[in-house]
Amino acid sequence: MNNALDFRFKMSLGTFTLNTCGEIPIAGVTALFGRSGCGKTSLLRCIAGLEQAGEAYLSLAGECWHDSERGFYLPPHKRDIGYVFQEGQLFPHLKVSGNLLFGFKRTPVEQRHGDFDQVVKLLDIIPLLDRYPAQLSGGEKQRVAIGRALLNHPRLLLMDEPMAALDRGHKKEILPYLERLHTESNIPIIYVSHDLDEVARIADHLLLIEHGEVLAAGPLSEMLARVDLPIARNEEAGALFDTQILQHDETYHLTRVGFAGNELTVSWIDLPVGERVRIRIHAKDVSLTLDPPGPTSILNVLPVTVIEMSAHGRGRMIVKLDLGGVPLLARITQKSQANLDLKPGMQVYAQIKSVALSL
Amino acid sequence: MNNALDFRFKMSLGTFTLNTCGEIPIAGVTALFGRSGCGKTSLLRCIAGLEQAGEAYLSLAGECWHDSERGFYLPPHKRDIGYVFQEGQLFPHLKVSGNLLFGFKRTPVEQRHGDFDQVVKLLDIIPLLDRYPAQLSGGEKQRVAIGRALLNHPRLLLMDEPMAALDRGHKKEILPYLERLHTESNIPIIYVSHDLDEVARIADHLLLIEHGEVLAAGPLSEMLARVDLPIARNEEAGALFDTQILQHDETYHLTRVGFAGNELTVSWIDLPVGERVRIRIHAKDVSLTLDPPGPTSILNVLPVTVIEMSAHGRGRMIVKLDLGGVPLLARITQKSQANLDLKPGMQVYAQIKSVALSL
Amino acid sequence: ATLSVATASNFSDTLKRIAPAFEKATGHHLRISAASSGKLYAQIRHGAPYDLFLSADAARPIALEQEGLNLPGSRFTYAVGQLALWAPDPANHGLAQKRLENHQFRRLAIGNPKTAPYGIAAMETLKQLGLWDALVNDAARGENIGQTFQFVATGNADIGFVALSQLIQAKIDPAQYWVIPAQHHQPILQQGIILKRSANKKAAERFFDFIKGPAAEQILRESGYLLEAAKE
Amino acid sequence: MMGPDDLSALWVTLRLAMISTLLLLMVGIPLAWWLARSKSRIRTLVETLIALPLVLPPTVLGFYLLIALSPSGFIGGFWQAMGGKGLAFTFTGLVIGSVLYSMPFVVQPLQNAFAAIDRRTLEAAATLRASPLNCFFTVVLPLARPGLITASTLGFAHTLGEFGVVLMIGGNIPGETQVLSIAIYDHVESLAYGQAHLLSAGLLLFSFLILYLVYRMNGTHFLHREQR
Amino acid sequence: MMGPDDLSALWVTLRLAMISTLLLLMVGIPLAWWLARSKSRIRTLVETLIALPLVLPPTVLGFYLLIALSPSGFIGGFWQAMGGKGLAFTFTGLVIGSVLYSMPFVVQPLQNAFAAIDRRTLEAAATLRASPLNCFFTVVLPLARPGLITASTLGFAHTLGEFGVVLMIGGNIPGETQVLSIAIYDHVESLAYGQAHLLSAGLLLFSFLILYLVYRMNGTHFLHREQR
Ligand SMILES: Nc1ncnc2c1ncn2[C@@H]1O[C@H](COP(=O)(O)OP(=O)(O)OP(=O)(O)O)[C@@H](O)[C@H]1O
Ligand SMILES: Nc1ncnc2c1ncn2[C@@H]1O[C@H](COP(=O)(O)OP(=O)(O)OP(=O)(O)O)[C@@H](O)[C@H]1O
Ligand code: MOO
Ligand SMILES: [Mg+2]
Ligand SMILES: [Mg+2]
Repeated sequence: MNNALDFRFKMSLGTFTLNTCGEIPIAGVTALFGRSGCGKTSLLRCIAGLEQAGEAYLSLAGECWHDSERGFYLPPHKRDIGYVFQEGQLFPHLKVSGNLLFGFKRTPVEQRHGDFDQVVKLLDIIPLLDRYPAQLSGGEKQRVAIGRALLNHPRLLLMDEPMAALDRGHKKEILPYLERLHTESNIPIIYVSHDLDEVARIADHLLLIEHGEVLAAGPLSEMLARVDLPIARNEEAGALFDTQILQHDETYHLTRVGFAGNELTVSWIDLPVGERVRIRIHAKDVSLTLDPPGPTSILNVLPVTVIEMSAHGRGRMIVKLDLGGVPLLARITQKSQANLDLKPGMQVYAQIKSVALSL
Repeated sequence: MNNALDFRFKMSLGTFTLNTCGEIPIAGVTALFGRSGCGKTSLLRCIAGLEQAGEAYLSLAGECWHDSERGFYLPPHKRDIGYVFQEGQLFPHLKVSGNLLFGFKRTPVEQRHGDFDQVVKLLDIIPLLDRYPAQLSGGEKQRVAIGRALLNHPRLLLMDEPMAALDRGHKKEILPYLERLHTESNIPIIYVSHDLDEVARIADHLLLIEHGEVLAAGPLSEMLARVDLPIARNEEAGALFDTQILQHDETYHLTRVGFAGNELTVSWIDLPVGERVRIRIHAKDVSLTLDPPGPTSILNVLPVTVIEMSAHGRGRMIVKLDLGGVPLLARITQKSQANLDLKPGMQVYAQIKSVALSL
Repeated sequence: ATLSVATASNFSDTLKRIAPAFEKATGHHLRISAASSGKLYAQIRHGAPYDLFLSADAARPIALEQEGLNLPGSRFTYAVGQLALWAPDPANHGLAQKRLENHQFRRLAIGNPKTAPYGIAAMETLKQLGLWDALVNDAARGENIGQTFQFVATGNADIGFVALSQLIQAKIDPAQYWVIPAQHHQPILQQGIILKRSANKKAAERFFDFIKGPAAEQILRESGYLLEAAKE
Repeated sequence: MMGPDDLSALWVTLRLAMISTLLLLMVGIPLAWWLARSKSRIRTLVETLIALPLVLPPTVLGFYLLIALSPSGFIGGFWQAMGGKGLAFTFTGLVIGSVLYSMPFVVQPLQNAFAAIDRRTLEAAATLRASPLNCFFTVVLPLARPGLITASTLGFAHTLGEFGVVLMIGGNIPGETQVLSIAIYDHVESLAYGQAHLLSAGLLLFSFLILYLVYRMNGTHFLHREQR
Repeated sequence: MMGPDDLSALWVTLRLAMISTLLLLMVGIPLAWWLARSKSRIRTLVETLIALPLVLPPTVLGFYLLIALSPSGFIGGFWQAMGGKGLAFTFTGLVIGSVLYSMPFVVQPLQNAFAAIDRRTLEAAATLRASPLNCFFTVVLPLARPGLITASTLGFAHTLGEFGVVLMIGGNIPGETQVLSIAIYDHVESLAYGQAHLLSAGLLLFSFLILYLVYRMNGTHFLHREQR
């Protein structure tokens, strides 16, 4: 494969065995998702070259980084990566500025991209530059760690729960930057998180890990629309839509987007008409009615067809709907299904609160 | 005050000044909420006695722990607290079991409560007991840190973002335990978090911190229902209801709960009829209609009166509704408000998806 | 009684050979502490619990006498040391004396004149031979005569001024050394004193008598020392 | 072979090394802890003074100690005022001298080990009911184990080999202050090379075994464990 | 007052102490790093061997060194085969002896300091393009600063005061191998106490100043900074 990160690692840590193999597209953000202790960090470390698995193969866009069979192993400092560690790992003997510039200074000039001032501003760490790590709060440390990895000008960014200690405000500022990073500079990101919301917001590709093995992998929208995976049971299960901006409503601060012949009204999106944006509709935010509703605060009511229904424990169901050829998920109770007598093939109306659309 | 933790701390750390003063009820869970770097950890450290503020007063239920005026200071090891540190701080030279038992062994026998086996089972750390901290994953470390604090048999539990590294699955198991802890053993908890969802799930009382000062404090339901605070702008803003279980529907796995003359259908709650439970309704999960809706997957449609509306940025509004004397919040777009011509005093119907109720 | 004897290192071996005879003759026991004379002197000034002091020179006993630490009249010369020039490898170069005079060596070892009485004698000898100025700067200087001996014995110096007593003790072939004639230097007078604070003065005096006696004289001669009487 | 004097020298040496090491640790541990944690002005002064005896040749240090230990001296005078008998030329005096001379080798590794302990680990212990003293024994000392081992081995080994100071203030009295190092020295001085070799080899072998065992045990330290 | 011999002794001493300390660090740092990180079987053996010279009295060690340095000895033979001249009684020989004897004081504090560095910090450096060598200089050494200071000061001070070995293998040749410690010793031995006091006082004062400055600088280390 030429435009992917191909990997295969087999390794034991005490009683734990990592036995993974897969392919990660080099464009966009790939999320590693799984329970605590399932092996996310271990896989990331193997990719960075920090762990030398007994059986190992790794190549980035056809360039081999590790091949235990041939006895080839490229050490981490030659891998052009940026790594945000789960536990920070700032250099205690360097000030924040020294930490940020550590990799920066070691990057060949022609390889540098990204701008110091921009990064420190984005991360809100300008007042901290002259402090030692011991003088920072938990979230501040994590932001510095993110900055340090970004300023390493990586070809591949590995992030191990980089936002765990951050409040929503900071997350909201940093996430779009990461998105831009991979769209503008084309830097692929492998992102470990246990927050499906965060994953859904940023990832294009999802790798589900369980007990040291890759349970499933694929484009995020497909993965989220699959009703057979454990994530469907998750509160944040939902569908993804790649849409185009059609029109802005300045009075009410709303934006209309279109996709596959359908239109949706969402909160104001600060991009010019014609731009492509990805929006997400949580299954739990979609309700179904048999008849078109009367006057309601819900702005989006769309005719859909029921494709498939799958009950999962505790009286709940996930209903997969067809919205002009695109799948939409709705989570309803089994009682509602009985009340409405839903069946595959039925025509119903999906109500979607515009404000529930996530960007 | 006799049933509260009274505190007043004034202290400088570099350019940062902590200047807080307040009162935390000794029952239940009090959440400290605020942006990264606002001083949450600093306040917690002052309460634990790890930081000796220049001006300091602290008393727990009338028992003085710190009074800089009188020159009185009770050192941390005499304070009967449990502290979960933001960065774990496990003892590297002790195995997991040694870490867990460190405080346990030092507690006078008659003061011990809580059961080792129960705690390690809950935290899912039984297979780790014989490992050193260096051999644990990030989330595993955090769970051990929680266990260590719980097994210290504290009279007051201080937790600094204890769940930041944990996946939803583990959180779901641990949070109810913490709730039981403070209802059954009456151990008050001060809980730092930047996840309003988590806060709403567990806290009874909220302390909002900004720039080292207490911005607002009060019971959680009141705080969440206030439209003037920055948290109202948060995605997770919503209202809280203390309800009683009325009836179970075994077929559809649903439970009916009642409060102030109203009833709601929610997902199955595994508690006997008559028990009190707290449920939460996100403002973003509430939609409004003028007429009662036709056949719909939404189980809860309740008549409400519009009390107050407050626009906040970007074309959105928070509508405060009266539901038989209890406040309910709905977030809608300004366009919807215009479409429906909403005004205070109007009678409308609130649609609430049962699956959106959080427990 | 047990007599505590502080002895200069170079004499300690000889003393150990004398001790059994003395113990047999008198029933007194000897407890021997060896160190350099300079150290012993300093220790005695600061209250060391010795009964007797056998120095490697005369200067230190005289100094102690002036400080009034000795039993008046106890100071006497118990032995006269003999200096020898040792060149362990004569086969190649001939006699030790010739090698010294012809500079046929890589490294000369002497005792440090500042600290070792045998060093003073070596210096005087070299001066008389007119070699001092040429050799002084390159000579390896031992702190004491024991160290000087080791310089040569280990082969790091190929020629050196040592004590005849050492050569005899080490059973060195006399062909390898030249015993320096007495006229080349001031006599190496090794003097001893009884300490005034000794609690065993009677026994100490008996030891001094014994060391002057024939039994000890025999051992001293065999060990390579001269006697004061013989010198005169 | 080993004479009776050599045997008694061995015994004196072992006693001296063990008692000195014990004392060194008893004095050095609190001192090092204070040095590692204190922000006092005089800390640097004390640090310097502890290292200072090192720069003097041992016999010269012994010479000054001799003066200090003598009844009219600084330490000896105090000792006698306290009802003690003379210090110089006694085993007690030897112990004092050895402790002073080996102090920097004990204090400095300990101080470094203590200073490297994260303050937050101690804070965690405090919130878990450990009093400062309890915390010191159950957290600080185990964490400082490599420093403790280095301090003990350097202190022990240095006392074994110590010689100049001991010779000067001890006076080479068999059974009382003649230690093995002096005995070996005497053998070398008196050309009894065979005996010197024998004793040296014995001392080396004995020390090798002790040191090897100690370092071996230390090798199982948690710091050497597989980390991530 | 100070004679010309004393002055040249001072000069030899300073040169010896500085060169030895430098060499000690140059040999000790890689050795300590290897000891701290290696999982090799022979690690413990090497650790033990390094500490071993300590247990011998310096003069005895000097005696064995003298044997080893002699043309027929282990080191000296090799040296001569390499085209060198005799080693005993030369400055080079002194340096070799001093380095051997002071090695444990340098290696052990360094080893502890290296071992205490979190492997994860080094991993962070590796992901930031630092090669192992670069990482060693920019991360390991700064983090090991307290150990480095201890190693240097103990090594330096011990070489200053070093005496037995130097006396034995140096041969006390003025201007070449006569160091200050021997000069002071000579004064004490030859009862020139006044001069001994003077030189000792000078040496102490000089060392005091150096040590004080070094420790003072170390006091500003990040480890001593206010932490939380
Ligand atoms: N030693 C110090 N020197 C200077 N400033 C400090 C020091 N310690 C903390 N601060 C500052 O004090 C402020 C409060 O820190 P604190 O750890 O209490 O924040 P926090 O609310 O817990 O943040 P987070 O959510 O990121 O953990 C921060 O801005 C931090 O930079
Ligand atoms: N040195 C070790 N010895 C034994 N087991 C280990 C060691 N290191 C890690 N493990 C185990 O390997 C498993 C995977 O660890 P890893 O750090 O990859 O988990 P993770 O998915 O990153 O978890 P988290 O979300 O909690 O950080 C865990 O169960 C952990 O206990
Ligand atoms: O007694 Mo000496 O000092 O060996 O000549
Ligand atoms: Mg992890
Ligand atoms: Mg914090």
